Amino acid sequence: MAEQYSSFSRGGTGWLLQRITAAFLIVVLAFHFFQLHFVNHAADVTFAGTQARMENVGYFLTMVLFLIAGAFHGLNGVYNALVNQGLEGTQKKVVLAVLSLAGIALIAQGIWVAVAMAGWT
Amino acid sequence: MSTQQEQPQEPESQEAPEDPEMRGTESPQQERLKEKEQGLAQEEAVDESDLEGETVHLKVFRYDPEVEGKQEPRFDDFYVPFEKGMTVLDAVMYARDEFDSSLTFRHSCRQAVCGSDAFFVNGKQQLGCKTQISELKQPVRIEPLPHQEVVKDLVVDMDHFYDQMHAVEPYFQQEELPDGDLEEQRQSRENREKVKMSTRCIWCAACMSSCNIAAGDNEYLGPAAINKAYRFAMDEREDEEIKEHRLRIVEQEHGVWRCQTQFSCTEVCPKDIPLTEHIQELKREAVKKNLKFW
Amino acid sequence: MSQSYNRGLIEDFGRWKEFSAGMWAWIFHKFTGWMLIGYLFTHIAVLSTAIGAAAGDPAAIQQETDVYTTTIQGLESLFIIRVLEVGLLAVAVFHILNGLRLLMVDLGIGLSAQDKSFYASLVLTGIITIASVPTFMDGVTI
Amino acid sequence: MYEHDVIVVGAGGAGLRAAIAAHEAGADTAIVSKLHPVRSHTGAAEGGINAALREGDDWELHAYDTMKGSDYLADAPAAETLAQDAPEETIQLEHWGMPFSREDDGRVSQRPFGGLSFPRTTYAGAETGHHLLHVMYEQVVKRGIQVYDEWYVMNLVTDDAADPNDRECHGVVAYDVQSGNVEGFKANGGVILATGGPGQAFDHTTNAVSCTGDGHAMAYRAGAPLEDMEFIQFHPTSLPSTGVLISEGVRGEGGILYNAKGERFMFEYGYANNSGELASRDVVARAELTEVNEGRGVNDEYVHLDMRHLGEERILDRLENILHLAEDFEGVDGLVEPMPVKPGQHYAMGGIDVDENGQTCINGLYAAGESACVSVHGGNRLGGNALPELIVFGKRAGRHAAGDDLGTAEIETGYGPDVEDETETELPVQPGSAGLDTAGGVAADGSGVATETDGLIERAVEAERTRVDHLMDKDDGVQHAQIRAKLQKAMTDYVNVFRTDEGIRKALRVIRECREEYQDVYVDDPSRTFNTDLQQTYETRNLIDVAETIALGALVRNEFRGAHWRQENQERDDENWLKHTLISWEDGDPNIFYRPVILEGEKTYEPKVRSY
Ligand SMILES: Cc1cc2nc3c(=O)[nH]c(=O)nc-3n(C[C@H](O)[C@H](O)[C@H](O)COP(=O)(O)OP(=O)(O)OC[C@H]3O[C@@H](n4cnc5c(N)ncnc54)[C@H](O)[C@@H]3O)c2cc1C
Ligand code: HEM
Ligand code: SF4
Ligand code: F3S
Ligand code: FES
Repeated sequence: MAEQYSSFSRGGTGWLLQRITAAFLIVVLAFHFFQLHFVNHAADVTFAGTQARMENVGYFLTMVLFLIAGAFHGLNGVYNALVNQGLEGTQKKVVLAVLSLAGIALIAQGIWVAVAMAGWT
Repeated sequence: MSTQQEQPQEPESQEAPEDPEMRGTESPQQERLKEKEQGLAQEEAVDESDLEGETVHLKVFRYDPEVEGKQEPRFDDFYVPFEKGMTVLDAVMYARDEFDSSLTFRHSCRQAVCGSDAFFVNGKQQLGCKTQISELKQPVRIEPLPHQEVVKDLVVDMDHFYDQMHAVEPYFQQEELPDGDLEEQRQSRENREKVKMSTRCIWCAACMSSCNIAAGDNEYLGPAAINKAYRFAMDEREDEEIKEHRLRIVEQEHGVWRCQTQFSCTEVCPKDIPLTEHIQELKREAVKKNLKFW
Repeated sequence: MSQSYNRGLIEDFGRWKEFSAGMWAWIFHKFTGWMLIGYLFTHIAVLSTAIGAAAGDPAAIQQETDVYTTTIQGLESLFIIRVLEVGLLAVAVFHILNGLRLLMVDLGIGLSAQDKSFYASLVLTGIITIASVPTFMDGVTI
Repeated sequence: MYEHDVIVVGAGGAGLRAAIAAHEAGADTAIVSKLHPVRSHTGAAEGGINAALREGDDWELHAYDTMKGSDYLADAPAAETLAQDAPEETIQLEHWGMPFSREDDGRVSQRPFGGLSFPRTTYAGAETGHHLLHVMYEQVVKRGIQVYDEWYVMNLVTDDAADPNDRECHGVVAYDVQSGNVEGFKANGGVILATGGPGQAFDHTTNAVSCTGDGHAMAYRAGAPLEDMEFIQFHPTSLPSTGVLISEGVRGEGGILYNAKGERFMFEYGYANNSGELASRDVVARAELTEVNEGRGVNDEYVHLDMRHLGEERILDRLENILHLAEDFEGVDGLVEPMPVKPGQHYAMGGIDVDENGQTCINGLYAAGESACVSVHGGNRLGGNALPELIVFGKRAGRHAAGDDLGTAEIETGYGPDVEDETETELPVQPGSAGLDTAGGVAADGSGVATETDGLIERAVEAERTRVDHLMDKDDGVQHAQIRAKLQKAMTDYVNVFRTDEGIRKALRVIRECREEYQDVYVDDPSRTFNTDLQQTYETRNLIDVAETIALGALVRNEFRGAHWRQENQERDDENWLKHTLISWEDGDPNIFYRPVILEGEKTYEPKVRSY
């Protein structure tokens, strides 16, 4: 009974991270909505405006974290939902792989976009 | 029904019960259930006196793999004379004894302790013997528990449920016992109070039947088995190591993480066990245990 | 149990009329979650025009004629997009509120009020959505 | 055919304890039960387990209380064994994790109970039986003991020896309820019957629908006598529609019984001018029934138990659960209206005649629990004495069947030199077999001498298959439910708390009719799958046999002792009746005889007036 001292077991980590990202998302998502619909109207968004925001390193990092958290939270949520519906074996592995790839792609693309917005290219 | 104790205090004693457990103790759980109960009663109750001398219309699910005409499931109608205090179980027993002796269902104690007669009554998992006909809308639709295979009429296959119950090592495992003749292990009142609700499970499977997750994932331990694990994991008489072992069982793939806090298990449990609460507590315990060694 | 009768899918969702609060919450949360992740992908796709804009003519950016600006403003000028945005807000608000509810449940707080908090999430979502309609619909013509 | 060393029939407290003991003694053990173990009626027990655990108490006091409570019809060695072993067995349950209620210092709680000289009833909330049953089942799971659940045991397999004392039990015949297959179970060591009470012989009982006295009837027909069957405990306050118990606590708190005319009959009609509602159980039960019989019952059926005057606050504080019981099972709100109550059959003191090792006179056949009569309870069981009986004697039977040496038993079983034949009472009808229904063991088939065990079992299996085919193939006739209802009604009308010579004779006549009608019984449900119709038809046959022994015992015992009251002789008659009533089947021809009570064990128990 003495092995397995360090790491989380799979289910537990995913569950905990889902909650932690959720807690984080509440804050940033609310901020995001306010920023882009109430403070600045979405209709008035221009590249220059976007760039002005993105150039701020703090904002940039927040948005990247927002993206990572959102992607993880969303895709992990989807994965769990599928697993809960009884996904098994290879199917499950395939779904996990596809979702992970999609997530990585999404994040990579997102970071690229953000970098472009900040004008650091 | 909001009580910490279904049973009469004790049939035997000549005196009034002394200990608080024998009386009603108020708990949030109880209050919640009381409200639930009242809500239900207002919604559905038919004034009992209106039913006096009337018949109750039952629609009962019928299926038998062997009998022609019953292989394709159907609903049969029964009209049973109403009597004051009649329960769903009384009604189906009447229908069986008077109209159709092949009507099949499990039942035994008639007092909500044997857990044999959980049915799907008007769309909710309930114990037949604990459900008053007068509180139900008519016609009363009675079906076998959903999510379990039907063996015949209202009888479902319970094997899977039993397997899940057995999967959590549902037995006390403390090896080291107090020395000396007739020495019991000590347990604080608080600790017994903590596990009390969890020990009241009668294995009726209503909870498991109501859980969508259990329906989707056959290997999911299900609320009753997790509650059983809780009963031991939280019992201070077992050593810390055994508790860890137990947590490891429930935090497996198909264990506590599967629970999506749907609460339907808690809502249908005839013994008012706060199942969701217990499951959530185990999730936190499991996370805590894992964090400890990080 | 080869003999026994399995009632199939009807078990799961054929009985939606009989679902209780916790189950509806679960279904809505799922639904909104999927919408949100779907939106996240689209959102990044749309924003990807920024790459083109950044690589393009800086003058266009000045005149607000770069792809990014035109795409977004073009989209925003569509009534349907505004409606969808309100929908997105509703979805997000519900998911957030119910997400909060779920986080509380995870912490073992207020379990006995779980149905009430679900209804509260619904009502609040409604209020917030309606309240934000003017802002969202600002400056769009049908 | 299945084969094991020890086969335990029944999975209530007694059966599970027996199986664990046999397993621990090294025997390959299997449990065969018509219900899944956790469905057994032991789960309904509430009050607690009597055991002398604490300073100031000792087993001798417990034994003394038990003997006194039994109205001196218990056998001293039995009562002493119970009292001596109960503490260890109770602590064993604790060590298995049973969630007993606790004191501040963390030790198990005990409470006072009627008839006990020390508060020695160990309890787990108001659901002691539930916990006992589940804890024991958990231990069975832990040990991996084989359980054949939802297998209905139809009969015992014994050989042909003419004298039951020479007979041997080799196994049982059972059918798998789910599939309908009839199979043989061979027991190399022994068969232990732990099938619980026969409460369904009455139409109003606190017992479960499954308490049909199957073990009683099977042992009886195999040749083991039934002992003291006339002693049935009735509880005065059970709900009319279901039989669910309303605790004595209501009366303890000041609840009042009223008849239909609104009279407080306990005083008004002088049943108990001093203690009124708080008079002892049998007195109250008889009073209620008298009211009903004399036309002052509500709906000609029950009386009212009123607690409204206690006030909502007090009721909620002390008796809240009663409100829920009345609401859940009777649809009555105890705060607004009085609760209907009537006497209900509660417990059978008698049972299969066994010694302290659980053995019957038939070799290899054991019985334990409520189906057995060691006899610990004699004429009246004390509250909290049945659960310790399950674990103490369940364990002994299990060990003995597995071959452990428990020493020679002091209690005799079967028809032997110490018995006295019944000669005086003339019976109104010929009891016993009504023709077709004679099959006891294979013996009674008269199908020649079989020596080889497997052959014996095969033939017994065949006999049951034939019986099933017969019942299923028959297209019309009488349905068991009709017969059962008639039997139950007769027993409740005539062999209830209130017994008269004439009434019992009427009951015997009805029982005879039931037997004759049973010849024409058939099973309507054509399916082999989960055919409860078939199972209940079997059970009804057992009920007829058991009911008959109850009525016969009640008829011959013309005295008032313990729970058995006779109008003709309302006194305890120690001169003539310090003896057990035994009835044996004798190939379909019931024979009644008596065996003296053993009042001398390690101590001597002088009959005294039973007053508290
Ligand atoms: C409401 C109530 C309250 C009580 N309270 C107390 C109390 O507080 N204290 C106390 O000491 N006693 C109490 N008693 C009495 C006590 O509970 C019972 O006497 C005791 O539980 C009987 O246990 P058992 O193991 O003999 O039988 P049961 O628990 O009835 O088990 C019988 C078993 O036999 C099986 N079976 C029967 N027939 C067959 C067959 N043909 N084939 C296969 N299997 C079969 C059944 O499936 C079941 O598993 C109470 C009784 C009642 C009814
Ligand atoms: C703003 C704050 C948010 C909170 C508080 C929140 C909360 C939660 C929680 C607690 C869960 C887990 C439900 C469970 O396992 O029982 C969840 C699931 C999910 N979330 Fe979020 N979430 C938020 C934002 C988002 C965003 C932005 C997305 C999309 C990118 C998203 C997509 C999902 C998805 C797809 C699921 C899985 C749903 C399912 O079970 O099918 N969430 N959310
Ligand atoms: S937890 Fe409740 S609903 Fe589930 S099996 Fe146990 S008693 Fe039944
Ligand atoms: S219904 Fe199922 S999802 Fe969890 S809260 Fe109960 S186990
Ligand atoms: S019959 Fe036992 S729980 Fe309903």
